[in-house]
Amino acid sequence: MKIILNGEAQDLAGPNLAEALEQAGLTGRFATALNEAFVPSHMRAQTLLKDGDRIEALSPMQGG
Amino acid sequence: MKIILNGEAQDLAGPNLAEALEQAGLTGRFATALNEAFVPSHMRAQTLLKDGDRIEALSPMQGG
Amino acid sequence: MKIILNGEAQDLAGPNLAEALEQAGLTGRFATALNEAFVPSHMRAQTLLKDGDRIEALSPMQGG
Amino acid sequence: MKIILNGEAQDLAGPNLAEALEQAGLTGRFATALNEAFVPSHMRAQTLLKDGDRIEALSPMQGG
Amino acid sequence: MRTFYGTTLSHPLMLGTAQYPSPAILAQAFKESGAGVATVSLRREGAGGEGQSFWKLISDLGVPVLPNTAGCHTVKEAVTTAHMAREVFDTKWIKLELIGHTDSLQPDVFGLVEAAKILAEDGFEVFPYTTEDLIVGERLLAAGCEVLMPWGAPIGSGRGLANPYALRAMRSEFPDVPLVIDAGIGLPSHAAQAMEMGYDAVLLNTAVARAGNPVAMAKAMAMAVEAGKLGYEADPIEARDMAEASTPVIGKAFLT
Amino acid sequence: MRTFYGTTLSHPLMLGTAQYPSPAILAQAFKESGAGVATVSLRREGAGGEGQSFWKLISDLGVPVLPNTAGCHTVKEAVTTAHMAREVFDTKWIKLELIGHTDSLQPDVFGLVEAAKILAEDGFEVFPYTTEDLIVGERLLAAGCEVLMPWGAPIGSGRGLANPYALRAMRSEFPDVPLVIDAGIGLPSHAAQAMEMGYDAVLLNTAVARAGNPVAMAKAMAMAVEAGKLGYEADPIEARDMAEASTPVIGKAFLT
Amino acid sequence: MRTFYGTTLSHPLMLGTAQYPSPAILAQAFKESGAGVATVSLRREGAGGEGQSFWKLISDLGVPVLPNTAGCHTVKEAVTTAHMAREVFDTKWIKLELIGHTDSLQPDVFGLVEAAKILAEDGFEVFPYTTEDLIVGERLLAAGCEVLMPWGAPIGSGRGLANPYALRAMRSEFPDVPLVIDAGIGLPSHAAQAMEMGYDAVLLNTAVARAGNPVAMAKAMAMAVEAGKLGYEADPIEARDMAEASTPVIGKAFLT
Amino acid sequence: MRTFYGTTLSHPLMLGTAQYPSPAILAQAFKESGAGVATVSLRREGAGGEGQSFWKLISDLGVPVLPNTAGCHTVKEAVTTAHMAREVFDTKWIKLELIGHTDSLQPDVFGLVEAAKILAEDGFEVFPYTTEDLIVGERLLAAGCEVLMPWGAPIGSGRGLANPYALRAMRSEFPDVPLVIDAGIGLPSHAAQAMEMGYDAVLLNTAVARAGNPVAMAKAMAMAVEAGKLGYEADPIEARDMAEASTPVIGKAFLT
Repeated sequence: MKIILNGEAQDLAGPNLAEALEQAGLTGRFATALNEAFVPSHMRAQTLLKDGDRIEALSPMQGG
Repeated sequence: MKIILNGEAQDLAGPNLAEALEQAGLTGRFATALNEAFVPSHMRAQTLLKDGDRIEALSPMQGG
Repeated sequence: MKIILNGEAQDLAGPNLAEALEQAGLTGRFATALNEAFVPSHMRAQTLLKDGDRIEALSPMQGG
Repeated sequence: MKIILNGEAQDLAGPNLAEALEQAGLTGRFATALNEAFVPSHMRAQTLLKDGDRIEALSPMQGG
Repeated sequence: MRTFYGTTLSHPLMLGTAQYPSPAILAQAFKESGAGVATVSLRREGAGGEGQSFWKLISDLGVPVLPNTAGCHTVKEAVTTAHMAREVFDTKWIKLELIGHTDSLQPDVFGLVEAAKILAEDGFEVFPYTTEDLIVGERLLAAGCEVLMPWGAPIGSGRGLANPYALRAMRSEFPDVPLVIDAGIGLPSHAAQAMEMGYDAVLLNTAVARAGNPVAMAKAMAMAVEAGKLGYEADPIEARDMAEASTPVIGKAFLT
Repeated sequence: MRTFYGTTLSHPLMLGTAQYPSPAILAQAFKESGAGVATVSLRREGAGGEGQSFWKLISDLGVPVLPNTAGCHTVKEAVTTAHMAREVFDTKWIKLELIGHTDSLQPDVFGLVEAAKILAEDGFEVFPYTTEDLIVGERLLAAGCEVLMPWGAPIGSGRGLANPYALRAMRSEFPDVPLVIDAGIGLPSHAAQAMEMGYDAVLLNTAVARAGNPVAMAKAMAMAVEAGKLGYEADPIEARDMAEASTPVIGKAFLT
Repeated sequence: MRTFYGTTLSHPLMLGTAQYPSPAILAQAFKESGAGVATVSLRREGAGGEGQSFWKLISDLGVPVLPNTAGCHTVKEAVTTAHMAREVFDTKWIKLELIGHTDSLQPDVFGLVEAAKILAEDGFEVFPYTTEDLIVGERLLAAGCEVLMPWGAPIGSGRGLANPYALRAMRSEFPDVPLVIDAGIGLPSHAAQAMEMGYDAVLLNTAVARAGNPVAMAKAMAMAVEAGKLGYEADPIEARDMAEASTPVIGKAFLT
Repeated sequence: MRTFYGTTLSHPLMLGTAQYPSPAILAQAFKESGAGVATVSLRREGAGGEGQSFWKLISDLGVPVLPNTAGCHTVKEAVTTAHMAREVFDTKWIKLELIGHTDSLQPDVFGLVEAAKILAEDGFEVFPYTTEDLIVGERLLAAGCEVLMPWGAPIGSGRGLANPYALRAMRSEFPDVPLVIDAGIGLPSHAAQAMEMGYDAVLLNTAVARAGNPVAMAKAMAMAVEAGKLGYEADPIEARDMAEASTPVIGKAFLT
């Protein structure tokens, strides 16, 4: 299905958030939000995706 | 009945705000509040008082 | 003779400062210095010039 | 003879500055001025005193 | 030209009426200064009916009256006071003071915005006494205020502008909004500085009323405000690091 | 009241005559501001006889003329220029400028004292352009000066008073000497501040002549100087750390 | 001694991690300065997996990490970002930035208080980036914050403390609350001044990362912060108007 | 790198030795701060031979000693004192103080230049306590001085730099001359500021000796001076009017 991941449209099978992230090749340390709502890592597997969902996967970065 | 007028207890007959103010000898330019709520001058006559009511009658004064 | 008047070489007959200034066409309100020394206006006529003398003739001007 | 040493009148035999200072019991590290003029230490012995001379003998002190 | 709810002031000095040695001196201070607005308040009538004579006095000043809600610490109190003021002084104008802190008398910006909204919706023309906070300013405008009155420094402190940098930013942030420096002025140069920054008016009281000679100080403040305004409009020179001769160098004599 | 060599100025603003867009604007700037003194200089006559028309113009201003020795770097040069100025402008007054440094145009205090002595002994009434240095000030007074003109900031910089602390000390050091802030003023508030410190006059030029609207700025500076003077005389309030309510607290209603 | 949610910092300098020429220089800046806290953020992972290497880098710094909500303009956005940060950085600490204005990056004090309440109730230890407004400070404390971080000046401006007077008032208003000057620092003297006012820490980034030599500037800032803290604790002399000889007058020779 | 008559200081803090609670505290202040120079004076020996024990104490400090001519009001007095100091302290260095004014203890720049010339010709290495006057500075250099020590503010006032603008101009005017801010420092941030302006050292005494904890303040001043120096060398960012985000904007999540 069509998923907007970090602002870019991708075609990901899902069906859940955990697998979709894996399909997108995301690894390492990051946190996720689905449709602007935080999804804790332990909830990713049980969070099902639907077409058009928006995922943000954020990593540590420089900050002031 | 007992009325607190500008912070001081007075015995005023009433029955309404307009008459009570007259009984208290208040004249000239002032605005009134009954129990911390504004009462426009044209409403004073039809505003009945009850024992223990608090009246504020305020006049023009210096201000910064 | 050769006279430097206000920084410019001129050929003036003289013989004195007063006449030299007249020959240079200087009129109106100004003060004079000869070879960097002040010469009061009443002394101009009796101040003889020699070749190479430097005259400054200064007029009123804007100032801060 | 009468000598003003550091602002105080004293009776010192002299005859020279070096001996006068010794008579006054001054020891250690200090510099001397006689009648407001500096006298180097090596000149003290050959500097004769006269009655009423003013001696300053100054030592190291706190300063800003 | 920026107006105050459609009113053009006769003079950009807004002058308080409190703390003068006498009513006569107060009246003369206004007369001599030509101040464009008089701020007033509401209090319980005194035994001698001072309120009535004061009303007479300010009516004779012939300038718009701006009642305040001085001393109010809650929205309810400020709103009620505003209503009473509107009736007594017969004006829609209200200087909205909502004090949040006793030592600094600084505005409670939360209650301020809330009260401003209530009053604006009720037809008041609100002059909010606020800080230099730009976001608060935006909220006040959104609440219906058409004037902002940031403080220069705490009321009565006479310190002058505590944060000119932020006040300058406020001026450029709200180019179309009438802005008034309210409180903290101590000297004429402070008032002039406020106007040089492009502010539209200055509101002060203590600096005049508590001066040794209030009438003279009122006049001094009025002149300073005008001077600052005129200077701002005259497009001042830029400050520069190095000197530049004013007297022309060209034509200088050679005398050495 | 402090006078300038016996002369009481009609106005405490001393205004320069250089750098104006036109003679007409210069004349109007003086007219509108009512400046009390006009500073001028001496230069080689131009082709068009500008000097003569300028003389006419300043004669018509009807204010005392203060010629300067602008651009002079040596005692000899300054003294000669002063003599020439005395004859041309027919006045004993001389603004003694002895420039010691090209970038800052700051006075050479050594040459200044020397030249001041020579000129004072020769009957001049010297207005020395000096620094805030108290010792230099004492030397200038000892040399015969009866006026001191410390700089506010470098000429033409428009920065305002660079060292108010030292200028305040100078005022209290010389209570009986007429003191003028000369140079560095950029805004009306700067001029007002100088007078609030108790100075007797302010001398400026560039801030007015180079403003977008010189006539308006001249007026603004004149008003600011008056405002500062009036404010100083009116005995201002002391600045304080904490706030103090201006509106009376007594009689405040209970509305919560 | 004031602690940050029970944590005593190893050093009162809180240093940002952005804008350095290279990760190596960033690491060295922390090493040389001994900064006590590292601020970080959350962003979308880059192609090269920079996020993972950055995580490694800051883990090795061995100092507490303070994630921020930089760039958030709404409460919702800030709260969500805080939750994500808590998971990624495994800390309850959050530097709550709620930007209200694009040019000044000044905090939106309304959203700030709201977001702070939500986060505090959710177990976060909130470090709010706020203004010098005392009422806002009270609201933030009431919302559950145990630290306040007023700005010195706009982020990245390097201007130093824009309103020392108000910041001083804030310190005395909240004697028991850890206070941090956050943003606006440009020079070591600015950082020292903040600590001399009794602040508990200084948070800065641009002044170090964008300096010609970030490592040296980091060290300079660290020393300045310590110097200011030490100076504050050492009970400084009062500033005075008049001079006072340091060298003893007694015992002075008579040599004239 | 600028040296002081060929000597490179171990530390850019020059510390006075007067007014400490006790000799032990004085010694510890030097030890803890690592100050690079100790200033001293000459006085009549006390009954207890304090001079001799003081000599022992400062000899043990292991830093160059800089004797002063504090309290001298005439050239003759200063020159004689300098000669006596050279013999007692066995150094060519002399801090030339020629006081011209009792309240401000400001230097008499006329006598200063004269005395400097006499002493320089006599082989002294003169450290003149002067003002920010550029012309005086030039005269002192011409007189043989290879160091200039402008005041920050009057001795013992603790006010910090009264005229940073002029002091900055002095630094750029004399790029190759070692410059020391002498007197007026009250807080570490003042000392840091002086070094940030590119000055080579700071000389202070009262701020340390009269602090509640002189040892701690000495250390604070030493750190502040180093911080300012390091910051200056690290090429600081320019102050700017508008804010600029430190945390990167790119990669920011979309969460609203």
